[in-house]
Amino acid sequence: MSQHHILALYNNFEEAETAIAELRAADIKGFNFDDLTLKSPIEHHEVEEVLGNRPANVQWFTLGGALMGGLLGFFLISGAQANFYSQLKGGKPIVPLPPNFVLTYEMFILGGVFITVLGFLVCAGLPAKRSPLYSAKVSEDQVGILVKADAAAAPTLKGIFAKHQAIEIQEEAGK
Amino acid sequence: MGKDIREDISWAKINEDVLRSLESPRRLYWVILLVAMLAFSVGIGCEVYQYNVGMGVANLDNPHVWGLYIATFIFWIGMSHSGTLLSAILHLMHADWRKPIYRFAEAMTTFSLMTAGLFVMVHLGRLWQFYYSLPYPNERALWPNFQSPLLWDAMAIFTYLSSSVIFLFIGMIPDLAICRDHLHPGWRKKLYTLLALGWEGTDRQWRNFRITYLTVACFLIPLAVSVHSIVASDFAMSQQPGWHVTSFPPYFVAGALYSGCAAIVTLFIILRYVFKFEEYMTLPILKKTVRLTFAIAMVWTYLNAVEFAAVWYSHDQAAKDVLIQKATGPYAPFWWMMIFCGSVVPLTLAFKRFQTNIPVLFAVSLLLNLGMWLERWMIVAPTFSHGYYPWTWDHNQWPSLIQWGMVFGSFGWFALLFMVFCKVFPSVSMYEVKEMVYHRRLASESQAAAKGAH
Amino acid sequence: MIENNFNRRDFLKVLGWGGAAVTLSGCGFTSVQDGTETVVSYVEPTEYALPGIGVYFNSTCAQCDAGCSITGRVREGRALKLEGNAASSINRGKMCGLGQAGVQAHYNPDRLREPMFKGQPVAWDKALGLIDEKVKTLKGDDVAFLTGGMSGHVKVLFKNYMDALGSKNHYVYEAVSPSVVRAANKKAYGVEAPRLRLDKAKAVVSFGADFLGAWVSPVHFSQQYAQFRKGNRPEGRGVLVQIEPKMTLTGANADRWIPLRPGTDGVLALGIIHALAKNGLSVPADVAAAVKDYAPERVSQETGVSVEQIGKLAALLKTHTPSLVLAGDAAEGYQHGSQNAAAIALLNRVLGNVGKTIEAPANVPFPQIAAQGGNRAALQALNGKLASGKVQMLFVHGANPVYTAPLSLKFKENLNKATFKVVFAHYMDETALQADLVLPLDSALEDWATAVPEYLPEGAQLNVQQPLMEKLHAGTRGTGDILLALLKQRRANEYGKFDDFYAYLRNAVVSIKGALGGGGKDEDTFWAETLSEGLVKLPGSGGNLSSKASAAGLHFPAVVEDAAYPLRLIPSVTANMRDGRNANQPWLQESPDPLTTIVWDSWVEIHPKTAAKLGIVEGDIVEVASKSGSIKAQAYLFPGIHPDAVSVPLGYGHEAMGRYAKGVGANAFAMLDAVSDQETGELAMNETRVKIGKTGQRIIVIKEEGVAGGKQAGKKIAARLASDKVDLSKEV
Amino acid sequence: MSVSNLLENWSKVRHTHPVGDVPHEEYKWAMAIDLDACTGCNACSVACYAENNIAVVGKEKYAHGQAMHWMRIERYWDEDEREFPDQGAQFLPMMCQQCEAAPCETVCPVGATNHTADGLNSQVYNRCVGSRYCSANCPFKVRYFNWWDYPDQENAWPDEMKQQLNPDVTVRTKGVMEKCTFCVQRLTAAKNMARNEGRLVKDGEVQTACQQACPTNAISFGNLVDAESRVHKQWKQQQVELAEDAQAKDEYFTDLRGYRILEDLRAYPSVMYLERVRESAI
Repeated sequence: MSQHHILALYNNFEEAETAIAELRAADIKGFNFDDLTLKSPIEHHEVEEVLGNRPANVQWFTLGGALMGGLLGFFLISGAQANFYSQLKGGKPIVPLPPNFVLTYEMFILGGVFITVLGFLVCAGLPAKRSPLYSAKVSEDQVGILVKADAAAAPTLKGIFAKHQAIEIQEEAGK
Repeated sequence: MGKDIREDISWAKINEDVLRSLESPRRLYWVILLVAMLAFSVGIGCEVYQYNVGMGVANLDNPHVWGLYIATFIFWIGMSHSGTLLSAILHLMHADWRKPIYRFAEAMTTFSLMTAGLFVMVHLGRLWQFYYSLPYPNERALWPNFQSPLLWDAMAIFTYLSSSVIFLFIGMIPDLAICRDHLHPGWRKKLYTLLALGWEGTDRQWRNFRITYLTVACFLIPLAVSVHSIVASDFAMSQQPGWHVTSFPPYFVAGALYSGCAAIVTLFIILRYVFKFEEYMTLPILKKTVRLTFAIAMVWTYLNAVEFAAVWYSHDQAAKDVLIQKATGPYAPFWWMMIFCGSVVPLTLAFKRFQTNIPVLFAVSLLLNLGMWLERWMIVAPTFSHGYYPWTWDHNQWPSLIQWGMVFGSFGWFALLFMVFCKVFPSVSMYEVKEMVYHRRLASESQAAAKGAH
Repeated sequence: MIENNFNRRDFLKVLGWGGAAVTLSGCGFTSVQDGTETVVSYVEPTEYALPGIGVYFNSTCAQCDAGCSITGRVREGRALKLEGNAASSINRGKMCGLGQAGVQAHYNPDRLREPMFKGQPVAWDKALGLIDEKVKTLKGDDVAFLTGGMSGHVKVLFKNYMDALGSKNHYVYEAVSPSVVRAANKKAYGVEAPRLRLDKAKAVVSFGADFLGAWVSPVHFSQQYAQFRKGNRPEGRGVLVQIEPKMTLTGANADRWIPLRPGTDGVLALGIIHALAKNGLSVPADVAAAVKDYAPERVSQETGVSVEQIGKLAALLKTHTPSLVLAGDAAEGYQHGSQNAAAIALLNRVLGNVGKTIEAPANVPFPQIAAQGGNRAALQALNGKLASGKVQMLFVHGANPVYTAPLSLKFKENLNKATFKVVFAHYMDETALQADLVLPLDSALEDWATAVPEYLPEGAQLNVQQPLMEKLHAGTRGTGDILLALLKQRRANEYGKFDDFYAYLRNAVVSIKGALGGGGKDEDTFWAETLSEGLVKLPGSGGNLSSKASAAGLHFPAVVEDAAYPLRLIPSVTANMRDGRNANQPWLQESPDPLTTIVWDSWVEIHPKTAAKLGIVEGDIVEVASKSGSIKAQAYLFPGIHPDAVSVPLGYGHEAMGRYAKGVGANAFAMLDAVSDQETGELAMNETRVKIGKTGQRIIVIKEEGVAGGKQAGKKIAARLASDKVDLSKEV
Repeated sequence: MSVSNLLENWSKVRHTHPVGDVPHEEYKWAMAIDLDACTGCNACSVACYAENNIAVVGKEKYAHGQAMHWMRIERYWDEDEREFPDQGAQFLPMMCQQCEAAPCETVCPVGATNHTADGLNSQVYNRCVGSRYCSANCPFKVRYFNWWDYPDQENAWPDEMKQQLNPDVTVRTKGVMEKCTFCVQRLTAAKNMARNEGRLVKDGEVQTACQQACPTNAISFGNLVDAESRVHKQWKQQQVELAEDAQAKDEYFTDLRGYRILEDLRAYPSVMYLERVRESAI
């Protein structure tokens, strides 16, 4: 069964929201609600409620990254210092803890930030190729709803989009 | 008093206005760029000379081994803190007025850190061996000394700089996508296409974007505090009178935020004019920034007083001598100038009529930064001239033109980077301005609805 | 020490080939790639140049006349550092800064490298030929010799050459020398340089003798001083009182430094005798009669020393016996300098110090090699003779009279009345510039010589000066070699058998080995041991010493004020610069003067009170003008000087000599008035009166001292205890 | 640099060396300078120039405070405003105090200045990048920075004078810090010789250049661990403890005169000074 992509553009978020709500309520054969993507010029917090519980897992990367950075920092530094018998600092132990904690702290943050960003790229699927249907309008002021569905479901979907005053509906046959 | 950003401004116009800043600035832009390049070449020339001949050309001596390079290093590190303040702290506090101006503040953070890094380099006696201070694996198992606050500095600055660059970049991705979508084809479009990473504004992207942005912002705040605390540790961890002060870390952080805010006011005024951002960088925003600056100025003044009082009532005679020396010795004019610029001049900001008076604010912000630069110099130099060991007291040291040249050049380098950035990338965050006006409209509508219901 | 039973000439030849080649390598920043040096194979190392190992050779320091024995560290054929030779009774392994700088005299870049005739380089044969031609045309009396103090076999050759020429005109000149005290000693004790035993004295009262800094034999006296100060010696810690108008290094180390009015030393000495007699010390009747007019009140008025202080001094000297009273530069530099010295000798006699702390020096068994100390009167005598045109030809060695002669003597003009002037020189100094023929000398580290110091602290001692390394410059020659060549011109039959001065010296020393204590040894062993030791201790002692000091004829003129020139100039002899002959050694220029901490320049010491009166502050360029000349130098406000005096260091202000000396500071010799001590005819160094004026310029004084100006800001940095608060007896 | 090494030797690397719980075993070089014997003659300073290849900087650079004298003689006056300093001056030879807990060591970013096992504060010229933090943190200001390329300065070492340079001592290039080393080249040579003979260096076997020159024997130098050494006996007799920031003897009146400068900063200097004595009767 061939898949079709349909992009509907809306002038404002309220209209898009009602369209999504209807799509969610309607049980359309050949269309999985998870295949719906909202594209917007700004972030809408309300989207969570409308789209249902879609996961965001960046925080786990953060946790892992920060812990890894901290541990790496401490053991890298202390491990290096443990060989410092010829680089003694008078009045200080060979592995002094306070300075190492300072550096561990920095490494903790460094690891956290780097891995968070890595996590962001992974979770958000970036960098990515442009999706088949994209309108530059969504980076300006319009809200887009992109759905992927069986060809059979396409007319139904288009109907719903149109009902909610979609400015423009684009369709493309998927591969 | 000027108007704030219109709530009904069309989003397309926001795009159009901001994108215009990438095309045609006022003529002053080119003047600034030219002056910056000239200043930077002066700095380069001084460094080439110093590199070849030796640090002696800076007219430093034993024991007065640190001079303007370190003072200016702290100054630029301090400058960097305002970006984080605006982008991270105010972000967490949901202060939406930050949105039009945080981008350039964040850029300021990045570039002033890069400038600060240069000062560490030019300060080194053997610049060509600077990599000895990096922890790189080598066959001799030689590592830098992890106990040195200078190494903490290096580590903290590296972390801060890379995190700031990342933060700046991440926050700019949606705007880069706008640039990609709306600019004419050309090398810049290719650049934006590459940098936008294929951003489409999907719900998944936005969702993760929000968490990432928030997380990095959360990291940046303690990081920024730690960076300047560590710079303060360069001094506070030492044993020298005038440096060995417990209150130095918060004092440095306050000073950093202070000079950063003052610099934001300066750059705000310049950018507003040069890129015709009157509609976005509005006077109410300026007013808020100015009030923030005033508040921090008072915090700094207080911490200054705390430091003096702590020295004065301690039994540390050497530290007391240094303080007296600052107030009465050869550095006295600069020290009093610092007090004047840092604590007296900001009092003008308490007056409403000055809070939006652009010429006054421009002058005041420059004076504040002068005061803050002097503060750093007054931290570094007098301790050397009047340390523990009376025999080596040296009140005659005066920085050579080479040192001044490099300080001067650093402003050129900073301005160059900053101005080029503002021309190449949108210096006002378009998507956040949209968010701002969107949420304001929602708020005022719901307010109107509530009124209607009554 | 390495056993030196080898042929030294061969060793030097080896070094000449190897040493010069490796001299440049291994000093850190030159590299083989530079191609500036030849790689030397160490596959067959010589016994004496061990790669990487320093070997030590003993020699004698020639930086001043004290005659310290040194041990030079030599590595890869280069002399690197000089250290004291512990075997010498003079310096016992120790050295002063001046001596340390001896290597810089050797490696000095401004050394003369070839003979010069009227400004043009000439070959040695030609140069010596010129002398030969000239002396042939002259009578012996037309030829004069001006030399520094000398001793040993070089002195012998000099005398012999003079004999050969028939000249009796030998002027032995030292610009800075204790010549008046020397004469006074001769008068009082019968010897010029009696042994001074600080180590046995319980108290030392020094009238301006800077024995720790620049007087006679400072390294030796410093060691005695260390003994003297030891709390755990039987006599207890000694007390040092220094009486002088300008604080010297010794004054700075005294328990009490007493500034007295310049020139009144003798009055004070007699006043002390008067007070001692009052205190019950038995004083010979003639002395008591002579000092009866020197009641403390009068003495106090004349000297500026308080009555109380005079009483304290007398009390100290009475309880601390034996004591030692010294007369130094500050006491002798007056028209009545001899009187001052005599009064001080009288004080020693009254205190019974003679024979206890003032002992007879050892006899030098060979008077022809004994030291002949220079004096200032010699220059004046020569100057008179030059002025009258009686000197046709002049040889100058070990002196720089054009620099050290006061301008008022007009020495330079008179010198040019001589038609042929030969100067033996290390540098193109002021005198060499006036010479017709300049003969470049080997440095002290390249040359052979022997020396008998004038001041002999224990037994007599013959010091050997031997080369530590091969010559740096092919065109220089040793003094001995030049003299030998000159002697061969005149007395070929006598000296022809010696190839060089080394051969002569070896022969001369070995031939008297019996008298030198080497009777039982064969010649080679004796010679090798002598070189290895660097000195030979001569048997024999000095015998007893008694004082002939008398009170007769002591008379002190009233101090005459001169309203036009209200201040007294005290030219100071500093440990670094002395008479300026070592001014081209940068270590000495950069070594701060101990008291003012000034480097690389002259200065004028003024008491802050005087300065305030004249409106002078530190760094003002002031003009110090005497009747005979003037200098300009920076003012330094110095509390350790009498308000009626100013002091300028000697040795600066060279107009030639080399890159480190030329143009540094001002020459204080030039402005001295030509006033002499009435008895000895010695130039009275402290008799010059000056006035001071500001020039309006002001500079920052370049000195080691910082803005704290010698204050410790309440910190315990250089701490001090009163002697009654400390128990020294148990110290290690 | 392995973690297992760190964990295995954890207690060892947590020792506070050397003033804490690990005393010096074989050597601890230390000095005692008797200010009563010191006459301020500068011989030590010049000897130091000769031994350690110290550059002569010349008048102009001296004026700029760029002199390199590792050992400087300080001259102090009494501060009671008398008309004349009639009790003389106070001289103090000041050089690197080789502190046991040296403030300079901890702050060097590259670890160019370290503590050696024999208690010296070492300076590794090759490692130094010239941040000058060590000098900034030195209470005594006895560290000297190569502001210029002295070997190439016109009159520091003309070609002839280069031949005087001690091959055992590095000639420092521009941009590195230097300071008194206690003549470490001599110490190393002496220790090697002793080790070859299977023993420790005996007292008097090695002398620093300044000690060797000092005409009044004011400077004694040796191994503080060696109970036979003069320096050990002096420290002991004066009741100065190396690892104390205030000496027990100072709490009550004593007639001893050993002290260390700026002791309360807890740098634990290795140089003990003996107070100058002035006769109270005159």
